[in-house]
Amino acid sequence: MSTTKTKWNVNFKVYRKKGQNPSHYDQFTLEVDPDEYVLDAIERIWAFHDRSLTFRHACHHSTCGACGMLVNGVEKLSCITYIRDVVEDGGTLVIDPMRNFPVVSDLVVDMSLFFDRLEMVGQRQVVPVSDETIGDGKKAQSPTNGKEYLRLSDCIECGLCISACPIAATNPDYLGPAILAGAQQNGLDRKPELLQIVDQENGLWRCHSVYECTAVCPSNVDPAWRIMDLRRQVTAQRLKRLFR
Amino acid sequence: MSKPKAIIIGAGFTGVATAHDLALRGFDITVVDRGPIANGTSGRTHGLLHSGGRYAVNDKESAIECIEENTILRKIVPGVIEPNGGLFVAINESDMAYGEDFIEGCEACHIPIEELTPQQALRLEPNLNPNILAAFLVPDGTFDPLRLAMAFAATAKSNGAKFKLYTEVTGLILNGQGNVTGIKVWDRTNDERYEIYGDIVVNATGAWVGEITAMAGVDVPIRPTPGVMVAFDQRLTHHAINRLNKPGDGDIVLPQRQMVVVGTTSFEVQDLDYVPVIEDHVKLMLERGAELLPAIKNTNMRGAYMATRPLLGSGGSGRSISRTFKCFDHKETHGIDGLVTITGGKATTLRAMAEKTADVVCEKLNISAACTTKEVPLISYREFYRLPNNY
Amino acid sequence: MIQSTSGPKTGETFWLWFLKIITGLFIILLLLIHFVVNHFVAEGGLLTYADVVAYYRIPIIPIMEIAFLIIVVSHALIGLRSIILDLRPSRQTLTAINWLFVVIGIVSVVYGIWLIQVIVAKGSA
Amino acid sequence: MMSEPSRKSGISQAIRWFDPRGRDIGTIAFILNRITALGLTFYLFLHLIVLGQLAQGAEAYDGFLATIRSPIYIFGELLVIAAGLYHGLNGIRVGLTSFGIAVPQQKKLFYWLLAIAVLGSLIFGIRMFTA
Repeated sequence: MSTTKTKWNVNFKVYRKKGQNPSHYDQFTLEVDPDEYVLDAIERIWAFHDRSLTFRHACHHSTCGACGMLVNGVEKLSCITYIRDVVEDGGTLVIDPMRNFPVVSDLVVDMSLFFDRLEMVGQRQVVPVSDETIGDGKKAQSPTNGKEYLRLSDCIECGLCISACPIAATNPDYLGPAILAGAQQNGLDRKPELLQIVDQENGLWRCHSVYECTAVCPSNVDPAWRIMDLRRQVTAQRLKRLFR
Repeated sequence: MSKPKAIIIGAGFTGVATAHDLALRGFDITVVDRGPIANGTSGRTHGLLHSGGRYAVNDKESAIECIEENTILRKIVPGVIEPNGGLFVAINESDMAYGEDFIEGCEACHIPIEELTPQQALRLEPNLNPNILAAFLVPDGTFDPLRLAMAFAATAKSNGAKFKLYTEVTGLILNGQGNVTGIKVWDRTNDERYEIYGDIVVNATGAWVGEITAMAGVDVPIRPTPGVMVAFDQRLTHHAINRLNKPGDGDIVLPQRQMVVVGTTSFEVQDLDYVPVIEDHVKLMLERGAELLPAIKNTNMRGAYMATRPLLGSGGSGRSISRTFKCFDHKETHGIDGLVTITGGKATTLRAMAEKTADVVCEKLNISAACTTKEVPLISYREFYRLPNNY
Repeated sequence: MIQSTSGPKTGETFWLWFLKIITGLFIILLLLIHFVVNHFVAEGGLLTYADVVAYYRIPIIPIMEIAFLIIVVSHALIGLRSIILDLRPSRQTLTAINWLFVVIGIVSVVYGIWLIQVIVAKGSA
Repeated sequence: MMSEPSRKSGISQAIRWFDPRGRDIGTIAFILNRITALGLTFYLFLHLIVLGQLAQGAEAYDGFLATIRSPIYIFGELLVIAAGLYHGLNGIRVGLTSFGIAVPQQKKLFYWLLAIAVLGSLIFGIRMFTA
């Protein structure tokens, strides 16, 4: 924190909920450096203003996916969201927990069903570099020079795509973007049994091509592209079977 | 006979690994943390699965721990590790001179290394500084910090451990003799306060151990030493790239998912609960990182963050203090029974720290149960959320 | 058209989804043809009852209109059902909706065919 | 162990389909698609009922045609045409991308199709009100 820089005053309006009590918002006015991240400010609210504030966080650099939340109504990974990008000096930042997940406390949501489903489609966390695609189906460009390297997959399981999905909003049974993307990444060729999971009433066909999942994804997974790719694969399979 | 009851304070690396170890040894475990899993130093670790090469010259004790644990972790928790190896590269004459000590040190610590010509190294990693003078291949790796902790926590949970997250310890419960018999906690999710009793309380709060021991009126020699790390937006390498020299600032660049992460610095702080990211350190990381991988200069910054190492001991500066760990039985150190403190160490040695702690606990409680964590594979970290009591 | 199968598969299956897309495509094609044909056959549009009757005397028109009707009604009902599915109806509600939509579909098409037959009869009288 | 999510969601949340605050262009496309879908379905059945006039003979139908020549009805008709244009053109995009075609270009495609729909509706409107 350099002292030469101008500081901003920002009002943080934070969603609060404890136990069975009704929810409300608490206001905190903080002096912030505009180049800080939203998560830094939230951590400071906890450290210096209200020790009862609960929020999920771990890595602070977008590899763990724990700190997904709504910043002014938009799904953000708060650890890489600069304050200067979402508010102005003197402005207000409204912080809410992710949508479409049950709230446990304040900004903490229950993601057990989400992880259940990720496990169901066997979303792979460590993948061969040659298997991982960066958005749009483009191959990762990093050099491999013939050797097979393994890497942690792009999907950090933050749940932002589920929070942004309007279909998940009204139908929690819908598997949702991250899950379908996980199935696509795992591959119908590798795991033919995934067909049954994705080609069901709450699977692939519930997507209405809104593309919000891809818009909010902080990790270039491009779930919407993966859903469309999965549709293409399943459609091709179905039609082939019809004419055989 | 009912199970011996252990309370573990802290759900960072040491806490979850100790929970796993003690659960396997038949303990009834309750883990409490004031936040979620790995919300402090552990989650913000650089993510380097050390081969030990970094400490092979100046801190052989740590180096040996690292290479042993590196091998074990690759075996028991492969689902959270990028096992692609690392390179130590020399850029100037000082680095070259260090190279001799490095070879000797690695040999002494049984760290397998392979010398590469600069051409070979550049073929492996084309984004390396083209002016490197020498390179050594070592068995480094990268892990996902949160998922590494979750895998231990999940396995502990599957063996019956209970996790009370977002639950802050507000005090220790002492009996008439001044021995610790339990803890007072505040559940921050519903604002309830209650007490938990146990046969032993393990203080595994890393850099924060002093806050817990202070509740018993005692002190441990701990020097919290934060460091800054910076993540960049492109995966420029598959190997961990280390500067072939004494550990210093910004001398490691790690691949992680679609990023590279440069670290670290070393400084000291007073207030542990909020340590600001120092801007000059961020600039330094960019400069030093670019000496190893020049392409970093043309890559967008993705995030800057810091973590507070729990370094042991007093005296000496942050870089010269050993990275090893220590388990304090407060019966021996201060005559207080029922409390054990584990701190120091590195992420890579989390399992060994847990083994040591569990040994101390078993010895104190007169329980003979062998450590099996070297062999037992961990279950998927996702099971932590799927098992009941799940956030 | 809309089918209600017993058992767990009362939701949106591949075939219904596929039919929605294919009928959508056909509607676009038929509307295009409709506009072109209308432009040449009945310049200025079908502005009087007599125009309509005359239009339906062209043999292909009643067939085309019936096909169009079936396709549009299918597309509309599958689409509407798909919106209802997003609202997570209970099994019983969904089964009821399935049957209701089958009935609406059949009634609409039968009614349309009857109407076209009346017009065609007027023309040939 | 799959825990059943609460049944509370559903209709009470449907308002979120139509809330574009903070959302990307995809939500606008979706909102318009869903509104036009509902509007066109309503029109379809209204249309079928109204055409029943045809069965009642020339006077009834021509009388009906006269009433719908007033500007308010023409405007209604224009709305139907605009809705149909939008729904059809956006449908092309949704259909194509659903078969894995042009997914990376879908945003650009949307803007083009929307432009065509707006332009088409304008041309229809001018012709209908000047005829």
